[in-house]
Amino acid sequence: GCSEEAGGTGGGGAEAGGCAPEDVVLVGQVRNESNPYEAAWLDGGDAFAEQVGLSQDRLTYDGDSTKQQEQITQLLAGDTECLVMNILPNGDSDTLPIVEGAQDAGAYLVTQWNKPADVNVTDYSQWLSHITYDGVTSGQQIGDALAEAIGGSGGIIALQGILDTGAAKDRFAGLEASLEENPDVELLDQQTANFSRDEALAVTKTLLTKHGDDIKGIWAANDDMALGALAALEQAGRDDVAVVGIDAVPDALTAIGDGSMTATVSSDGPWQGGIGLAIGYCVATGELSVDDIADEDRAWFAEQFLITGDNVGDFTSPEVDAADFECDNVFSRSQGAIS
Amino acid sequence: MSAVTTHPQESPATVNALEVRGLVKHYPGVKALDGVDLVVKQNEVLGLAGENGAGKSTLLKALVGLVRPDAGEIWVRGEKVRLRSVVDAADHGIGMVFQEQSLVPNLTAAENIVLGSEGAGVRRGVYRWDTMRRLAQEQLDKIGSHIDPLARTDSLSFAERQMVEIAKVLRIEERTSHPPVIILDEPTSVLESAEIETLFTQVRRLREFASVVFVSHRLDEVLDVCDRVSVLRGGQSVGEVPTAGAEPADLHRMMIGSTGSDDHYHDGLAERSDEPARPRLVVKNLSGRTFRDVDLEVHAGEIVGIVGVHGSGREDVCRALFGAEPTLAGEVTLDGEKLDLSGTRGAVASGVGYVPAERKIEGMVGPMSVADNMMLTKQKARCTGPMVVPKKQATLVDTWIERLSIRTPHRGTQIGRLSGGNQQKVVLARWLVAGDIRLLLLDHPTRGLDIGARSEVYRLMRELANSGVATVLLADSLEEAIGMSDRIIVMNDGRATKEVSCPSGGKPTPLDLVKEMV
Amino acid sequence: MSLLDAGPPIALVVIFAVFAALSSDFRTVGNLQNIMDAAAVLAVVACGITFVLMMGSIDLSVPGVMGASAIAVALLVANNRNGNDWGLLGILVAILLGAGLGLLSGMALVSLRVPSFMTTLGVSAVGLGVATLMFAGVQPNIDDEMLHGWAVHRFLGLAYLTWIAVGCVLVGWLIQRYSRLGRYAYAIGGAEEVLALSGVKVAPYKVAVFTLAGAFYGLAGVMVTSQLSAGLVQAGKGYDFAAITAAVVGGTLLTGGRGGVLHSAVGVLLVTVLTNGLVQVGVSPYWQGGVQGLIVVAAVSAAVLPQRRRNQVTK
Amino acid sequence: MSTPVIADPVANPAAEPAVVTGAPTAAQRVTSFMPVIALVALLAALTIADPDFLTQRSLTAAVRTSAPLVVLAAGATLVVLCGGIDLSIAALCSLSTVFFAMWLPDLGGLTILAVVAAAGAIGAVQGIAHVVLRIPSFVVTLGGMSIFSAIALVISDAGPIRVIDRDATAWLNLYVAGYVPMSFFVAVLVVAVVSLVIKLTPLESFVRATGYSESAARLAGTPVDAVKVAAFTVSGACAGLAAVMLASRNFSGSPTMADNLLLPAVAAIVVGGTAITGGHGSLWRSLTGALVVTLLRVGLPIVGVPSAWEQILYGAIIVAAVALTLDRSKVLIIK
Ligand SMILES: Nc1ncnc2c1ncn2[C@@H]1O[C@H](COP(=O)(O)OP(=O)(O)OP(=O)(O)O)[C@@H](O)[C@H]1O
Ligand SMILES: Nc1ncnc2c1ncn2[C@@H]1O[C@H](COP(=O)(O)OP(=O)(O)OP(=O)(O)O)[C@@H](O)[C@H]1O
Ligand SMILES: [Mg+2]
Ligand SMILES: [Mg+2]
Repeated sequence: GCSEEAGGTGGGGAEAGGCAPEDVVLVGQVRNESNPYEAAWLDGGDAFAEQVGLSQDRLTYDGDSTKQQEQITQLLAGDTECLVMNILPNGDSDTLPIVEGAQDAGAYLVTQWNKPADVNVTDYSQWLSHITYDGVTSGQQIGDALAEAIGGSGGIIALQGILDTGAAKDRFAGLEASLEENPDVELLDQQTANFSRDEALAVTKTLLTKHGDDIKGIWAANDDMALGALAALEQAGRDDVAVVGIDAVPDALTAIGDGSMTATVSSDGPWQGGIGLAIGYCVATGELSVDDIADEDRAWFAEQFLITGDNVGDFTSPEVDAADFECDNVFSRSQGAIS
Repeated sequence: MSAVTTHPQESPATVNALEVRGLVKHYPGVKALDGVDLVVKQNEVLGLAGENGAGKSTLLKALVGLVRPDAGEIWVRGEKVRLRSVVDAADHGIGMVFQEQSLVPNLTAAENIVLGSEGAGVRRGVYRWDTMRRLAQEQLDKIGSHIDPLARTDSLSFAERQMVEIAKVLRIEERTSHPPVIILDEPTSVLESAEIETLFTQVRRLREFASVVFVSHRLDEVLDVCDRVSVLRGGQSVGEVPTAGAEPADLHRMMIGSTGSDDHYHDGLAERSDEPARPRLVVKNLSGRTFRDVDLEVHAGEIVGIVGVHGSGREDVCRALFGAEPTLAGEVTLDGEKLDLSGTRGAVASGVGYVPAERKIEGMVGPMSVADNMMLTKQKARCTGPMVVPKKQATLVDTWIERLSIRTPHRGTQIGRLSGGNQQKVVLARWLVAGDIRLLLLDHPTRGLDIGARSEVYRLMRELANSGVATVLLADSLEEAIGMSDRIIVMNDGRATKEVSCPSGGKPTPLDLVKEMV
Repeated sequence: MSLLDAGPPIALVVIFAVFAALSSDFRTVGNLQNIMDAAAVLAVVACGITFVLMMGSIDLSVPGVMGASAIAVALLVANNRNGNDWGLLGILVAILLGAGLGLLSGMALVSLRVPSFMTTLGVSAVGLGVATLMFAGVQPNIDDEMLHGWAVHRFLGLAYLTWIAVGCVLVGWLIQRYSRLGRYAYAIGGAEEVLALSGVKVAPYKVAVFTLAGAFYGLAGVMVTSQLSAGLVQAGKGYDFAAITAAVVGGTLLTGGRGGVLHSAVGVLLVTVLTNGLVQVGVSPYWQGGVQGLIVVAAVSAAVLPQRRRNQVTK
Repeated sequence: MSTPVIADPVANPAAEPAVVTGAPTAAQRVTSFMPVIALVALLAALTIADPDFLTQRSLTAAVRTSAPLVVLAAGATLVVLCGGIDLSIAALCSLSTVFFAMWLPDLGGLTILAVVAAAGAIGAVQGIAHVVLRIPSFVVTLGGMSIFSAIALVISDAGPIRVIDRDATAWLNLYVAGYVPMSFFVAVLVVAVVSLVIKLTPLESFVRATGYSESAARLAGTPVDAVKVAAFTVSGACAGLAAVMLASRNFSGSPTMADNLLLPAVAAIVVGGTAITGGHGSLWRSLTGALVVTLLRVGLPIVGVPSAWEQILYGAIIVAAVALTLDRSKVLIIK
């Protein structure tokens, strides 16, 4: 006959707070360690783990949704009682199965960036929090910065991210909002370069020949693509085009510092790597109770900053600040609930 | 072993070019060589005869280092050697033309000729095309071939490729200072008479400075070109005969160990009913890429041969009738019904069978078993409903293995491991297992078959004809065409130019036909 | 030249003409330069992979090899991570690293007798792992003027990198036509067993071909680093299938023994013109991949149409 | 028409006593078990690295995880056995997850059948294109891969589609006999049924003959084209079934969901010991191969191998596994 559960054990939300600090298992999972942002994220997780005298298991899944699910399933088939997971789901659609898995297994989960809008964190007891940056705002902020840089009028092109991610869509929506505000800025063309520096280089080169001098600015949905666009501009011998991106990766900050790039928006990788584990750790050890977390802290936008030539100096070396991870401080960067 | 001590290596004058003693080679289930002895003297052409599967190719492959014998010794010019590879053998002056063609199709003829021993043709890994062309031309000149050395090999005809193979093996001469030993494994099976003559001239020239081992299933050829014949049977040497005064029948007797029949075309079996049967196959104005307006009628129970030189288009007509070659115009009916020639399936369903000439590539599926190969076409014969019934298959296959005396360890043996002749019998059996064949198209069905096997195939053809099968035969030789056919169509440049009646007792001579062919 | 050889160039001309007719942006000199520049890296990869395909093998190691050499070169020339400033020598070492990984594929193929499909897939993973180890979480950016200049400086309207690619195609063609290695690679695809019967030891040539191919991929990794001024682990992402597509579209058969470097070069141009043209014409980004796939299939079927035969084997 | 009568052959003087049977020798038996040996060895190694790995829960999770990969690989194995390759399986699987999510609200319980049928039909179209246009399967399916991705992007509006109604696939999350995940059970069932159908009917000869030597098969009157189209159809249908499993596991369909499963699926086939050149191999081998690949994908990170080393180990181990499993007596030339 068939049964609902393999082998009996597992299941059911463990009573919050039952774990001794040394029993807590910390897991951070990102796409890969071969890009600076995500590597920094995992390093942030390590920093937090060290702070509480533990170590973090670093998992990567090569940007492969299936592999991410497989790893999580396997992880949850082990000992889950004091398991804390800080996860970067590959795409919106990957969040729900992770959440349900954690809920069934009783592991503590914090997710970041990707979540379908109609899934509510408050419906789950093990899914402690979802943190993201407001993509619409960031897309709009850099759009505005770009418009300003080109003097309020002229043609721009947009480099989109991986088309089926929420981040790409939100950021582009932000650009569209910015374009409404700046009616003289014209979107000449938009192509996807899949968040990739290499693809952005090729696409930008083509768009540069297509639109030539009409292009006054390039809006990129992340810094990697912005850097690819910068390379293309250099190879085309163009230094009159403003470029904006999102993420504040070190190379982009350097480029903003030397004036070749206009603006980016900060995403604080090391903080993100630590904060998810911190929230989970606090709940697991009983310093924080899920019921006590305010609803607006269950799914929230983290604080972000527009970085331009004026303030770039403040961001060049992101440091983890141990104080951010104190249990009564973990929601301090909240800009409010995800609407 | 006393032979070692009595070996006459001390007197170089009489030293043998090559000597083999007690060579043994086992394959799973087969003792391919069972203590073979062989002596090749200096400056002689030694014939090697034996039935299919007697072990000839295995023995010869051992002589060029491709087969590692399990036991036994090989002596070259009085020196005991261990041959590990083709290169090793070539260094000892032994080279071979293989039974199955072995050229690289997408290289030029020149490259194939010098392959593996480019010498001055390649310096420091860089090709020198002019030198290479010259080197190849030298070899081609030796055999009087006019092939362009820079032609791609796959653009050459079968016979031209065979010439390239021979030109290639003659490079052994350049390799050693000793008189070489050149081994030819069935070099004539794909050649035409004029080309065979050229080859024999060459073999006789070789005898001046080299030794030659020559294998052919055409015993008259063997007697013609060789000085001496050594006979193998079941992996053992059964004797030697000087060719002077010997008859094919003598050799045949030694090969099979008993007296064979002289009438190997089984003319006596031919039954001609006098009642005017309706023609079974009617071909009207058939045209394709290489043939045009071909008309052909074959009656039930009739064997019709088609003869013609290379490029006459007869192979393509044959393939077209099986739906394996596109036709441009014309109509083909079988027993009054239109034959579907859009693919091979239609032909097969109507009871047409085809045995292709290139057995290795087109005839059989090498890694599959004898049974699977035999049942490939007539699946129904081994099935009940949609299911294969192993018992039914076993009985059927074993019956046919026995009927055609196919020499195989087991029905489950990979067909690729059988000797060429036995492979061919399996391919033939494929069309017979269901017993519903109406028209059989045979393209060189006896290529590479020994005289006994050939005789059996002939008898098989006769019996099929007698049971009402219509047969179209593209024969291996004119003699075969004449011996087997009731009627012969001559094709020339893609057209059927002449029909020669060929009844038992009133056969034309090969010369009559040759006149029509050119 | 057979019809199979003529098909792809004709397809190239036709596609080029169609885009030129459809888009005025497409038919500018600037865009032509852009197409040539955009084809450079793929052309170098295709040069390498062509030799492997000619043998009838396949090579999926491109992403790993390119990633490893891209990071290696970024760490060896003047960069932001360490004090190295090896210049040309660094580039050479990166190419050698590529060759070394190619050697690994080849050795695994001939010594373990594992099909190239698998050895190269394995080596790709190994290459990515090595690259990730060297990457160590911090993006290496190059400060080397020469390497950086390759992407920026132009000669006769084309970037230096493009000339390097042209040089690679030329060298590849010479190897294919005038070296024993090239001809044997071709022959191995034609009839490997025959080479053995002729006393040629095939294994060393196979290993050499994979090594040569690895060197080309290594160079391609260096070129990507030059273009982006940064060493990326993902430098070779997607180039494996792109290069195979280009080679096949150009008339190289996956079964081996047919085609060559020039064929592949035509294929590279065809693929690049398509990518560029679709953007120029303004096809929706959603559809671009699909349209490209459709045209590739159509181009290949048009190319094989004239030489179709009954009973021809298509794998 | 009667069977021609053929006289008994003349006595065969040199005939050796046929003591050999067609049954596989001991050595051959061992080679056919090699994939299982590789699997066990890998499991042992992982257990040594982390003793917690060898628990019933962990193994259950692993086989459950492997189900879609098993189904994908099993389908594509048929195409590989016929001498071709199907590079479109992953993209078709992604497209099918979108179909599934889109159709579920309307079709309810019938959706599974509809998706499998649609994917099978799409596979058939590729097969027909391959045999009619005579373009290599590599090219057809490479084209198919990008076309299916594009279609999936467009119809899904480039985003995931949620599966709200989970009842239709709830049965996939049950356990057979308490321990065997239903999805894995279904995967094994598919392998078993397809294998049996092939084994017990002439299909086995058709498929192998086509894979080993297409021209010989065709000239023997084997329905080569039909067999190939059928193989592509089954491959497509399997991609559809895998999609149902993935969509039910992820509660959504997405245009890129399975894209990354292509290389693992092909790796599974090869690791199982099926010859990529066609003819030799089996679905069972691919099942084992898929388990090996899954263990590598999930096992290495879980037992704590760092990311970079994980890739290096993955590369080395799959090559070693193939070195172990490939039956070289059936594959003369390794390309
Ligand atoms: N590679 C092999 N594996 C197994 N058995 C083999 C192999 N090669 C040859 N044999 C067997 O050894 C025996 C001798 O074969 P061989 O090819 O030497 O015969 P042959 O005299 O050349 O025949 P033919 O005249 O048909 O060419 C045959 O029974 C054959 O089946
Ligand atoms: N004179 C020559 N100099 C250099 N190479 C030659 C010469 N002649 C022939 N070749 C080589 O031999 C091969 C076969 O020659 P040919 O021109 O007949 O073939 P092909 O059908 O054009 O083949 P491909 O198009 O692949 O080159 C060529 O590929 C070429 O590399
Ligand atoms: Mg022989
Ligand atoms: Mg040419």
